[in-house]
Amino acid sequence: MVPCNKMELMIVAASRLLEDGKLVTVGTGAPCAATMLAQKRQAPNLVMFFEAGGVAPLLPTMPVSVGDSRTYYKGVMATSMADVMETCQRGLMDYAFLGGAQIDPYGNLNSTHIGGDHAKPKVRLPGSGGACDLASFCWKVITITNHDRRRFVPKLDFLTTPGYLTGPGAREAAGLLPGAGPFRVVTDLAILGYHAQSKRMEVIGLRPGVTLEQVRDQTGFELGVREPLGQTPPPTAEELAILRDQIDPHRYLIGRS
Amino acid sequence: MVPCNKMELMIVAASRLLEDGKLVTVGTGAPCAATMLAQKRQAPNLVMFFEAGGVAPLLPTMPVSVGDSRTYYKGVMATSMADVMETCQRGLMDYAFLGGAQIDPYGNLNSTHIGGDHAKPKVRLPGSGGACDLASFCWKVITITNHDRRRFVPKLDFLTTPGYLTGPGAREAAGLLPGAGPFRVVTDLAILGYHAQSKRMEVIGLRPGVTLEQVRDQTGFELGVREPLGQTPPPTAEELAILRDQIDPHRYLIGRS
Amino acid sequence: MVPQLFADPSTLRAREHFQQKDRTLTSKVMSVADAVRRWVRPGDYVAVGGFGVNRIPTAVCHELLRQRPQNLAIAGHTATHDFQLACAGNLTGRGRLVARVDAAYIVGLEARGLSPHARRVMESGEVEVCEWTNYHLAARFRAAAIGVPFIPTHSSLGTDTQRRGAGQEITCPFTGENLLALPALYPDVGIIHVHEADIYGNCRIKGVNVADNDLARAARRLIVSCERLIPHEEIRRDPTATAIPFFCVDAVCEVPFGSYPGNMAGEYFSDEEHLRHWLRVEEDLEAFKKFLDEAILSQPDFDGYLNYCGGLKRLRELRRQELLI
Amino acid sequence: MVPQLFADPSTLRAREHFQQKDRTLTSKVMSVADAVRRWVRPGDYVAVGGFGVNRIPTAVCHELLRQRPQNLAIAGHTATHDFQLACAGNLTGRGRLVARVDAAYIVGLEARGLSPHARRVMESGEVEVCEWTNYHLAARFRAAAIGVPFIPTHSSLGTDTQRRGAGQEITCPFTGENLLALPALYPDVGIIHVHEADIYGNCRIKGVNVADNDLARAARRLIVSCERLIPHEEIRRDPTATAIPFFCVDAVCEVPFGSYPGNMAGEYFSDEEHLRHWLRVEEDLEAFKKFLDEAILSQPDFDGYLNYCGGLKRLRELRRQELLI
Repeated sequence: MVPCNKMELMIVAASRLLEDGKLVTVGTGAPCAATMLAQKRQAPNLVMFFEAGGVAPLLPTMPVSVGDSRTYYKGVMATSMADVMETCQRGLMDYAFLGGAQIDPYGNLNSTHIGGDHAKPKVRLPGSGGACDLASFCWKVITITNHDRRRFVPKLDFLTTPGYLTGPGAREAAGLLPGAGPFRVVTDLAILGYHAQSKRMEVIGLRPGVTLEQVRDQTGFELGVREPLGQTPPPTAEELAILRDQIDPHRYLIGRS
Repeated sequence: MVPCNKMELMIVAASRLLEDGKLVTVGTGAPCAATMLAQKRQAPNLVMFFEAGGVAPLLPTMPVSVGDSRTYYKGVMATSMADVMETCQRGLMDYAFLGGAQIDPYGNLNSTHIGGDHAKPKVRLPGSGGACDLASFCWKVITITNHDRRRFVPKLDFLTTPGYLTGPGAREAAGLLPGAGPFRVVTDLAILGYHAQSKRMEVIGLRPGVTLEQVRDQTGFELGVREPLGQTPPPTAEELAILRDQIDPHRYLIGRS
Repeated sequence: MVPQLFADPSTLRAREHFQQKDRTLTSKVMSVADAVRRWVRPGDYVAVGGFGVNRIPTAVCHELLRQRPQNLAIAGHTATHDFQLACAGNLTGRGRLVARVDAAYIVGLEARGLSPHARRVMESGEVEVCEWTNYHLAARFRAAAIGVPFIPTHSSLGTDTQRRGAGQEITCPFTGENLLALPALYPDVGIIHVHEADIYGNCRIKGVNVADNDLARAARRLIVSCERLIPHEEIRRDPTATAIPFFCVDAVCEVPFGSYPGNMAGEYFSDEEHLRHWLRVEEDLEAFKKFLDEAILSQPDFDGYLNYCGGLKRLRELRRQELLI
Repeated sequence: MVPQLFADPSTLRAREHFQQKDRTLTSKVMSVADAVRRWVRPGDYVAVGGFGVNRIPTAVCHELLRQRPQNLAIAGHTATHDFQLACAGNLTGRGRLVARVDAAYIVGLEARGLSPHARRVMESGEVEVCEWTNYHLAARFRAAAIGVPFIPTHSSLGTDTQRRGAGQEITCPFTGENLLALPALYPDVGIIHVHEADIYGNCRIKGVNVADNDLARAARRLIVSCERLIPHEEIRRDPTATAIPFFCVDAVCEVPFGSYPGNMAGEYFSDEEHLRHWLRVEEDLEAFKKFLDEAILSQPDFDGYLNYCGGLKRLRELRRQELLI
């Protein structure tokens, strides 16, 4: 196994989830790197969108903002945010990458506030941005996050962005569009999915050297397991080489870990 | 009085209705000519729109279609139909010119069918086009038409485009936006407006040499009069010269009359 | 008769379709004949872009006449010569091309007059009609492009256009205003003509867009004809100029003068003489059938029609007219 | 507390305003100071264009800080440095610039981190908050631009974002689908930065438009700053390129580098170093007040700020970064 850090591990794992010929809305950082890596390997026809309006750029460097000029550098279209979001709403967007300060057992995300109340929060966070829209519209939502109990909580301080809400049937009951929603959570400890019936988060693969107990220790709620639970294959030398040499040569992102 | 034909008479009369610094949506033919004439006289800052998306062209010739390339020749914007219609809907459009095969006492227009029934009409006409939208949205709707009993009817075969519908309060009751609607009817015999209370069509000016009786003869419904009823001043030599020399030098339009 | 919807406004079912739609960057270049054969089916709801005779996909409309899929529904949005062409598929001896029409503007050619044959078809009772306005249909395409089942408007309340349409009155939950809800219109097939496209279907349009940006996004399948193919690299040179992205597009057909006898901004003006000829020849049904056969049906492709109409000489004249030379 | 609307979604009242709005082709060129003095009033609802730090009207935001009209409502749409600038008008000794915010994205600067001072303001309880999403606010501008009191969406149902927002659930009259009605948002003042404008306010934007086409149409009053004025004739040379027409615009301010420290596509990249400095200096309120005074408040105009930040030398570097040289 080639030595690598947590960020590299997560980027590579996320990149493997992306199929060719699909559309994906990304943010800056790990989601963008994962998509670039997928494009250079199994998914040359994977099309990258940015919510500000950039479509299918040939990224010269990693963007610093979802709306900066890199996000449509040699793109096929530079359009409006509404056009991108509406492409998602009418069912064309296969993947979206979303994050948050907290995630609960149903994949709901909080990026609005921590502690206090809404009018006078302890920590005010940015709010939904486009996350709540993308989670409402896109077929498969992927979250990349460090794995710890502060993030993996039984109950969110604020449900900014819908996962499966309160469980089976809840999205549909609320009026959200069927078939869309949470798909995977990629962490430094494991890859997680959602149980087909209960819609609760469950472990589907462990990082090499990580035990199920360690994962459960870092998770603030009960965590099921999809059997047979295996290890996720570690990043290959080729994947790491592309990531390090071509995608993030200045280590802006992978140097953070 | 300089000799002129009916078409010239109507174009000049219509052009005088248009104030400077306003926006107007026009069709081809007389409305377009009237607007061009107004721009060359009292209203140099009158801005012409075409419903297909042309805004403020410097017309090199009279357009043959509301969507042809003349309608945005050296224009300030070539946009979408929705953008033009929505500019009207949110209240920016001062004038619209609309016609129809039939007009009733409340300024409602029919351009859908004559005779028969809707499923199997005697004469199928184009339908609303953008007329029903413009009459719903624009502050002052002007109709230019020949004056005869086939056109000025007590009851339309089909109410395509709203005037005052069934009379006072009817637009508001239906949900149409207040303050918009019929303004003037310019014919070869007279200029007509609408009574402030009853909302019925009334004569407000007669062509030189035309009597009120003649107008009533050619109108299929009772027609009031706004006192004092005067004659509309005939086209001036200047107006006719601009129309004939600059606006329609090939007499495509004014040659028809 | 209660007016009815000719197309399903449900977001849910539109999404099921769009989820399956191919979205790879692969060449979609094919002939007009292949595009129609592959993407148009009997009973389809078809929407044609452009406005009046301007930037209409004439070549593809001709191919519909030749292949004549039966019982189409048509979006009669700003339709003039394109609607004439659709109606030429009815009462001319090979069944019924048009079975239903959402009528906003049909049978007329603006100031040129009414089409005798389109009237003949529409007055025969063999076509079911639902009334709308030009903006209604533009807004219905928009709702579909947005991915919602309706969009509200203040237009047409209290008219027969509303009563013979299939909108629904609703009350604004914020203001109490009465509004007309316009149902999303997802055509089975959209057909548009553009100035430039690459082989994947990324398109540029010059001049007024009319409703084509929304129509292209709303259509379940989309056939694009273009004046010229351009290199993919040229699209990437100026992404701001792209009006329609490749993932909306199913077929790209290069057809120079593909909007003739219509007007293509910056390329050629409309052939008013030929359009007058159409209106005249339509008056007599037998003469019209003969004309259709000679001018269109017996021609192998659109080039044949262009030659029939005067060929490059005539096209050069129309180009000069367009450029005011 | 029941979430409330900070702006009136009524079409009727918007129309009363737009009917009166000046729509003559007259020069609207003025200084940023004059534009803010003339068009922004205490208590106004203000919406700022661009996305993140990209193509934001920094110069006009600075002028809001200098003149500091009190108790504004702010559309927190994709807001990053622009929201930092707005919050710099609170808790810094000259009253309260921001009283209410429609929050879709606030207090963050994307991957750069959270703004200590924006957090300070938002955590103080002195700003009333209503929650939305980025698309919600884009769609609310769109509804206003369309001239309808709401637009429906399938987004956010069942979330706290919805519960702490002010949308209303409605049922689709065609499909029975449950939807969230988003109320039209007509800002009292829109502020956007564009690449090119003529003296009347006809504007061109390169690259992503974000929500600015709709915002410009929705705004009751609109202040445009531009990188450069261009001749009116240049606008008329290519009407397809016009994104915003003159009749939406009330002030045109020529401000080269007017989006600094933001990124202006094709012109200059964002000054990441300076943005990091902002985040650092905000940590200590007194230091931040001193910085604001030196960098912005004591400067006569935006050129002063540019010089404070390194002047043309620094701008040339950012231009090279943007052009990948």
